[in-house]
Amino acid sequence: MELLYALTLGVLTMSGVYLLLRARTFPVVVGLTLISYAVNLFLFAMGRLHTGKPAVLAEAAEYADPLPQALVLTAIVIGFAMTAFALVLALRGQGELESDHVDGRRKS
Amino acid sequence: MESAIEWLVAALLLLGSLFALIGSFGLYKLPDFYMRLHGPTKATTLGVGSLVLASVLYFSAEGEVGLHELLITLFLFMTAPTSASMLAKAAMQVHVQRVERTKGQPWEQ
Amino acid sequence: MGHLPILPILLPMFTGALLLLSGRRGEGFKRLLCLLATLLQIPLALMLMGQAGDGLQVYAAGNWMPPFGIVLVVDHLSALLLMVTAILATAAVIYAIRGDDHLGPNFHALFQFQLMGINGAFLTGDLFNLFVFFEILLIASYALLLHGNGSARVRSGIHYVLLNLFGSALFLIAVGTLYGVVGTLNMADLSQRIAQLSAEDAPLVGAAAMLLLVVFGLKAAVFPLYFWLPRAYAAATPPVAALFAIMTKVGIYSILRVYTQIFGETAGPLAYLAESWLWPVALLTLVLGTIGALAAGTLNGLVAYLLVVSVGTLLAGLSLGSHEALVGSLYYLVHSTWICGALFLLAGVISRCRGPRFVSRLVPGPALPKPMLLGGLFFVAAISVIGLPPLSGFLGKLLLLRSAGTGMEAAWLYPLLLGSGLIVIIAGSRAGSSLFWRTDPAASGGEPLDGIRVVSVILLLLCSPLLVVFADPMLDYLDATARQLLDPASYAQQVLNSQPTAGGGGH
Amino acid sequence: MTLALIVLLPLICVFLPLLADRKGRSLCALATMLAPVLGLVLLWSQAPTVFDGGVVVQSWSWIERLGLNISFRLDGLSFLFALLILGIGILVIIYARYYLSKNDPMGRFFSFLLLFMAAMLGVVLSENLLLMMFFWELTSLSSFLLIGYWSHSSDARKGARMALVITGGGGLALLAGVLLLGQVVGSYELSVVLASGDGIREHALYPVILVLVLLGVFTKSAQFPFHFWLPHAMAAPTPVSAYLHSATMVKAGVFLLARLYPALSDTDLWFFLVSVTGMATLLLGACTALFQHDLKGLLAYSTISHLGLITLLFGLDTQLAAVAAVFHIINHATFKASLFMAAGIIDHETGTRDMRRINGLWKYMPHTATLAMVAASAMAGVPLLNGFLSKEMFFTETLQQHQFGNYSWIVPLVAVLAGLFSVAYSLRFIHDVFFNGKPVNLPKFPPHEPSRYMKIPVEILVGLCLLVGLLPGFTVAALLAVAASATLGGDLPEYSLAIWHGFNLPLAMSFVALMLGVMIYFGRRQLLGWYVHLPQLDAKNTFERFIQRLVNLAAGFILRIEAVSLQRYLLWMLLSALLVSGYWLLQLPSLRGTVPMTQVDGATLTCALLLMAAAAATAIWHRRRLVSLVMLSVVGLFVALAFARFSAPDLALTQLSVESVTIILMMLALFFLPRTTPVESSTWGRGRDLLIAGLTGALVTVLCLAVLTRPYDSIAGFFLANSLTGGGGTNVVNVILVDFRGFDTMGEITVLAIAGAAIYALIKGLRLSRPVTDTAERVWAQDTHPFMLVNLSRLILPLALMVSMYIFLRGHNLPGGGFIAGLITAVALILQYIASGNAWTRARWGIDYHHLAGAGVVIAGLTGVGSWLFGYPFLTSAFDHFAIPLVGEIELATAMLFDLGVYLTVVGATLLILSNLGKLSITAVREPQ
Amino acid sequence: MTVKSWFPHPWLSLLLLVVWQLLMNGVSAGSLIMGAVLGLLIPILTHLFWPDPPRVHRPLVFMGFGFRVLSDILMANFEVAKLILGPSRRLQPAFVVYPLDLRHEFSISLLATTVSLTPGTVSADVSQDHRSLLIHGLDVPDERELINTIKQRYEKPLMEVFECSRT
Amino acid sequence: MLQNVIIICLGMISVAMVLNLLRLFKGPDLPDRVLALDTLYINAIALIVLMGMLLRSSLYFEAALLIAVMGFVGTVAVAKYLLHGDIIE
Ligand code: NA
Ligand code: NA
Repeated sequence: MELLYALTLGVLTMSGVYLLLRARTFPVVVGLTLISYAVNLFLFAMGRLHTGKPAVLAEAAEYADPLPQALVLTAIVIGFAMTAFALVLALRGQGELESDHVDGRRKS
Repeated sequence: MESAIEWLVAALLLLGSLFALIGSFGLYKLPDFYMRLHGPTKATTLGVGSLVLASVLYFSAEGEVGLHELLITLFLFMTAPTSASMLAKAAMQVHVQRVERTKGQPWEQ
Repeated sequence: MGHLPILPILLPMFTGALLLLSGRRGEGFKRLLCLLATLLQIPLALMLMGQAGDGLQVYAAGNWMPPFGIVLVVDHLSALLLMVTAILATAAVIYAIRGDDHLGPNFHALFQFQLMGINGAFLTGDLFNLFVFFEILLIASYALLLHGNGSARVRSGIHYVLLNLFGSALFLIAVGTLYGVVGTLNMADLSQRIAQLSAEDAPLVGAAAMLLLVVFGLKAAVFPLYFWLPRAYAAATPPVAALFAIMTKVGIYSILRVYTQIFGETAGPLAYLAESWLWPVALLTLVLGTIGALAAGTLNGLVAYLLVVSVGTLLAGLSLGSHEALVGSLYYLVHSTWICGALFLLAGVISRCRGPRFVSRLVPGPALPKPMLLGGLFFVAAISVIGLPPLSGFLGKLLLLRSAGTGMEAAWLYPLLLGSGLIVIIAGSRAGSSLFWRTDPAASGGEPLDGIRVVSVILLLLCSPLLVVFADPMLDYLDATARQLLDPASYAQQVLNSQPTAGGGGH
Repeated sequence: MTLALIVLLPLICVFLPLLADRKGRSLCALATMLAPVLGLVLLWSQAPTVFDGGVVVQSWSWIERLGLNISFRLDGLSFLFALLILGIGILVIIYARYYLSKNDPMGRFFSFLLLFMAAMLGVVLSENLLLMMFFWELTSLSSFLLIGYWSHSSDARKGARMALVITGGGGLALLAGVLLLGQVVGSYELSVVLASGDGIREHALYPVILVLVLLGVFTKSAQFPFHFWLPHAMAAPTPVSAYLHSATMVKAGVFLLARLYPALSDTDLWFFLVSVTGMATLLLGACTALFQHDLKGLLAYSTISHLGLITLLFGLDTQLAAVAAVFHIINHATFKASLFMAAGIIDHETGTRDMRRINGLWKYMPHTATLAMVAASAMAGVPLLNGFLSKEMFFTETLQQHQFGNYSWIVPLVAVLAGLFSVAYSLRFIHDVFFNGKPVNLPKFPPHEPSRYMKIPVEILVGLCLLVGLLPGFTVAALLAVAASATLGGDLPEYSLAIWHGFNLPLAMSFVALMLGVMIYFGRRQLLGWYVHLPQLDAKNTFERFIQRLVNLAAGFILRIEAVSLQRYLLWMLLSALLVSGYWLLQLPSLRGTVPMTQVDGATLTCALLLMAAAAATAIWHRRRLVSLVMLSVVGLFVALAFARFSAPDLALTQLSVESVTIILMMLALFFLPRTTPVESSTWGRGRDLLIAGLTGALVTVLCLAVLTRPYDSIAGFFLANSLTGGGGTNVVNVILVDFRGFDTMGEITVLAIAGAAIYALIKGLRLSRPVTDTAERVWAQDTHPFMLVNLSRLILPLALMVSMYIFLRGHNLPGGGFIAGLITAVALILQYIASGNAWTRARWGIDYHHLAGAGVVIAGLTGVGSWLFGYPFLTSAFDHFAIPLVGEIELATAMLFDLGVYLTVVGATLLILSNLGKLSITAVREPQ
Repeated sequence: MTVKSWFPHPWLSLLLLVVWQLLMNGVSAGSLIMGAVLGLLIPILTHLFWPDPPRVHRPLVFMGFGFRVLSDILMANFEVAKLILGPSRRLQPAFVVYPLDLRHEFSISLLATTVSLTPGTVSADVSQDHRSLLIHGLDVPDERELINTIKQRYEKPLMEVFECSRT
Repeated sequence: MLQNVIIICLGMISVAMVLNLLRLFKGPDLPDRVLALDTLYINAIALIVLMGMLLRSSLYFEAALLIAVMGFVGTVAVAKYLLHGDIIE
């Protein structure tokens, strides 16, 4: 499972980084979203992978590490705020520079 | 768990999954968008509905009442037609291809 | 119990939130609120500096003890940086309330949140909480950088934002890996646990630590991660650019904190793992910043590159690693932050006087009003930033050079630092000569000189001679700072041994 | 205190002239003179000690750890220099009072001058070498201001900049030298440094130190090849030139040579470097001076030459040579100051300095002419004048040195050559200006004698030339003796200041020089004709061009490496990250740790593959943005499923709601953006990007796998153990969020609130163009509010609010919480916006979302502050169980109030963002078709 | 303050009360009180969003309608499953314009929903004048029959429940 | 027995999801893709419900409910985008 998980993150990251390196704002933001998915999954996995042990206290003997989950929650929220800002910035770029090129170029 | 309920749960599970699968199969197989629309709106919705019912029975039999799953079904039944309508409208807007033998015409609104 | 350590964070947070709540309330009210809240940071910081003895002050948020809860740790370094920020911010606000705040909505709220983020980053003793404060200061900085909009700001803003978004992703990966291997987030606890790390796991932690270095390097604007800075800072509104003089220092602070206290002498195979990388990077930054300064076509651009130069200088000092070098670097940090801030504000004043056609472009423009005053301020600022006597820049360089000893490191640092000084003399004299001497009588100017804005410049510039006059007590303080920084074991012990407020558990 | 006062007085009085300026010019000059006159008095009060051979050192400790003390030293050498600086300074002030025109801001001039004077005094009186560096660079800075005083003139600006760059740059080298010197010696105090000459000379760093110090010295005293700044510094007002060339600036260089003589001299390296430089400068300056048509130019090159002479004398490295050098410093100061003043008078009275036009002034201004002629004769080394005495000593010393071995004859030869040129140019100064026919086309005609007071300084200086020349024993001997002995750091050699030493070789050299000099002068026309054909180097323009080239190079370089390209910046960043982390990862003994991996099940495998496929599809189809977006939401869904799969229901909930809001946001944005992405990168570029992306993916995979297969010991146990007892909740994740690490959450909601405010600011005033058709050029549907959706959305709103209430209330004990509840509320409201439009919704829900977000932060913050009332730190939580009739036992926790803040912030910020984005289309301009 | 403004949507309140019990996984005193409170509060908070609520005139008929639809849904699924699994070439898809007698938006929505959930039909759109419904059928051999079935089975009862004044 | 039935069902739902994704990739038009996405959401609910039963945990109910809500909102938003361009006007 761990290998599959790690490979999945690899593919996610790869797709995200490839998009990150595009020249237009929109794909870059999409890429950043993919990267943040990968990063959230990564951070989450740092508490190791557990099946059926949510950290909701009952009479169970074992629970997943709740700390990375809390961290990821915070990271997701922050990531959302950042993505929203980046998107609106892309719009601002379109408005001010009349181009959605990341460097504000009119023609490539 | 009482075996009757167990059997019932198993049947509901299989039925539900089968419907879900058929709905998705229809989505995959049918020739045009409007026809594909039928699979998910009905089969999948009901499939999930019966899975949920199975779950309710299952957890109730386990001792903890799990009625709230019914809400999912309720919600799905409420929303699926609207989703379908919205998608159909969108499809009409973008003039998706449809099989030639289709009688009647979509609207231009 | 004393809640002083958390006030530098809560004060701007509540002020910012209140400013959001105050909606369409009078602008005068907002300005006053913002100014007061910022001014209040100075006594807060001074009190914290005064309290910073040999021991640390640990404030456990939620009364949960480290390593479990989040702690704020006040040591000499954080108190010092709070003070640097407070003074810089005060000057920036004074400048801003003369009209720059009206270039867009929500300026004051964003400004306060920016302060909250910066102060939080300086105070927190928890690595993930540092991430959170980074994000606070970043998102506020995104907005402040774009304050007033316009194509130049948007263009460089896009770069700044997107780069930092990716930086945040790296930060999380690094923090995650650290937690995944070491199992904790508190910096003191990390330091203790890393000291006992198995050889098997050490490279993983090393990789994570180096990813952090990239993140901090981006904030600090070191080669090859600084490229975004010159255009962004040059495009920002003057009070924002001035405040941003501290932003690069947040990166440097983090480098200092993490690589002396977590990966300091106690870290076994990982001890000082960043220094060997930092040294060439710092020198390259110094060189490239200098070249950029020479090439700059506007005063704003020049100052932005000078900021890069200061980052290179300061990082070079830090990577020397010795006690003396640390003292020198910290002195230089304080100096360069204030002076670069002053220069940004001054560039703003000059741009306004020259009008929108000339702004701070280094071409003959209209004669400036009060040339003796403005010229004098520019002269003083330039001397200070170049590092010529009798101002603080000179002392800073002197301290750094002296700490380099007479070995290989000196052989690199002396020529580069002094050569950079020479180039900056050339750049500075060209700039001053274009702005103040080579006036074009036919050109028509912009606004009249605004006294309050000039006051904000003077406030910051005054710090430079004061830093020289009171160099000795200042260096005593920095000496204690360096001593604290170079003793990670004691830091870890003090943080981890802190006691909850009576009642325990907090209930 | 006295010494400090001497230095500080001009500094303190720096603003005096500015204040006095409005009260009249004479008062201004008088106010300026206050400091030097007082200084002179103070200096004189120390004279007895100095003339007794004593050294006055006064010091205060300042920055101990730097070895930087405020310590001053007065000995013979510094006394001599201080005397020159103050004395000539006073004369310059008097002179300038009459020289400056009414248009020149006099106050500014004098305050610059005082600043400069203070700097010079500081240089010569500092006991601490670092302190001296303070003043050393200050001389460069203040001279920059003085040279650039007439800033409207391009020559002045360029001259000033050049002087600053050369001397300031040299100063930096000197600083390095001084720092190293201090490290070698262990102190920056001169007394210690001067006493450790042997240690210094034997140290491995000695050559480095020497070169660095000499760089400072040579640039300052305009030695070849750094001499070129000096002639251009004469763009300064003439009083400044008089001051810079005689007692100050250039003399600071040779002063330092004298000052450090005991510490650094007496090695071969010293001898070669200093004497060769001195010789080159001596000869070059003397030759060039002859060919100047500009009166001040001639004097400037003559200064260069004389400073070369002094340098050469120090370089000869004998005690007698050093004495001669000190003597010549004095003499040169007097005659050069008077010559510049005379030149200034001529300039002032004729309006030009071109010697081709100025002729026969004897007729118009005989008094000035006499003074100038005496001074020029002193410069030429004519007997009975002071210049002769030191020149004789110089000739003598050139004959005494043998360190060049068989080539030692070169030194006296150079001396004679320079001597004859100096005779020639002095003669030119006299003959060409005061005789040689009639004036040609003078701007001011006829010239007449200047005001009486303008000549007084010249008279005093010329008088000194004569007095010293005639009666050296009575005038200068004592001063020279103490100064020279201070220079040598001990006993003086035997020397005689007699005018007549009998017929000897030096006298013959003088004679030859005089004769040949006269001949050369009379053959000047041929020489000039020859000189004109030499390639002319205008140092100022060459230097400017050089700097401009440098700037252009820098600009080109910066443009290349910083090329405005985000993609490049990102590549740099990615490469950095890969490099530094890869470096460590390659040292991993094994990728896999000791923990065995768990079994994969079919459904998980399928979902993982689907996730990967969707991620890849998002990238592959990025050109069709909406398709890419749909793929992205598939990825988001599977990420949520992954969270659920691996025991994180809270995360799944959060991910789901955030993802859906994000997709809505992206669609809102996409409406105004191009719907497709053009192909812009080359195949190579895409391949490179793919490679980097692959490597980054590999990095994450490796890190993840390596960590997951390793055991770890985390602080998690504490949270699990204390969640219920300490935090009052069974959902440990939620308790961490609102209690254990509530401070993080506080920050997190602040981020959200800021984002709301920031986006509001970003959107305000933004005008975008509104596409009227979709990509296939179809006009948008008119049915903006499909009524099935409208009706359903109205039913969903109360239901969703109820669900969000449910999620909010149970969050502490079961998956859920304020954040998710807030997002559900927000989504339900957004659905109203989607279904019924902005206007309709705003009309029914007129709340300012700023307030909501702000209130959320305030409530959460106040909850935190509330614990202060009970003496606990920020955010300390409390909870209790209350039994309520009928309802049963319920739990109330402060954490819930905190969570309410979270809830409000989330709703406020999210809607602030979305509704403002939605408003964009109202202000949007219709896209031209 | 009228009763209406305090209690704007009684049916909605009831629905919310039920939903809360479902959410709480059972009925208890506490859940009833909370449900009632929410059932009162939420409609007050949101009634501006729903200015023109539907009125239920014959709840019993409505319940009967509900059960019929439920059973039809079940049947519909088997029907559709058959159609999907069978050879799709034999299918006769069609767009059918269904003339509406219902007038109230909510009831039209309800009808459209019902049509979508039941055998082989999906309501694609409502005309802008709300007079006809566009239906897509997966296999429609006879349009008239389809229209008739819908009229009788679904539209009529809905008419009775929501728009009885007009019948 | 139930465990095995659940696993079989999981397999069926997995296959259904694969089919959805295939349609998603194939298109050909955007409505097809969105429809596929919508179906994927519903199948995801099925997956979650089955998982809850397999793990005997009722902690996943909210996730399922939320998928239903968010899936609907997402579908509606994209459809509105296709119809009208700006989804909030
Ligand atoms: Na002449
Ligand atoms: Na929660």
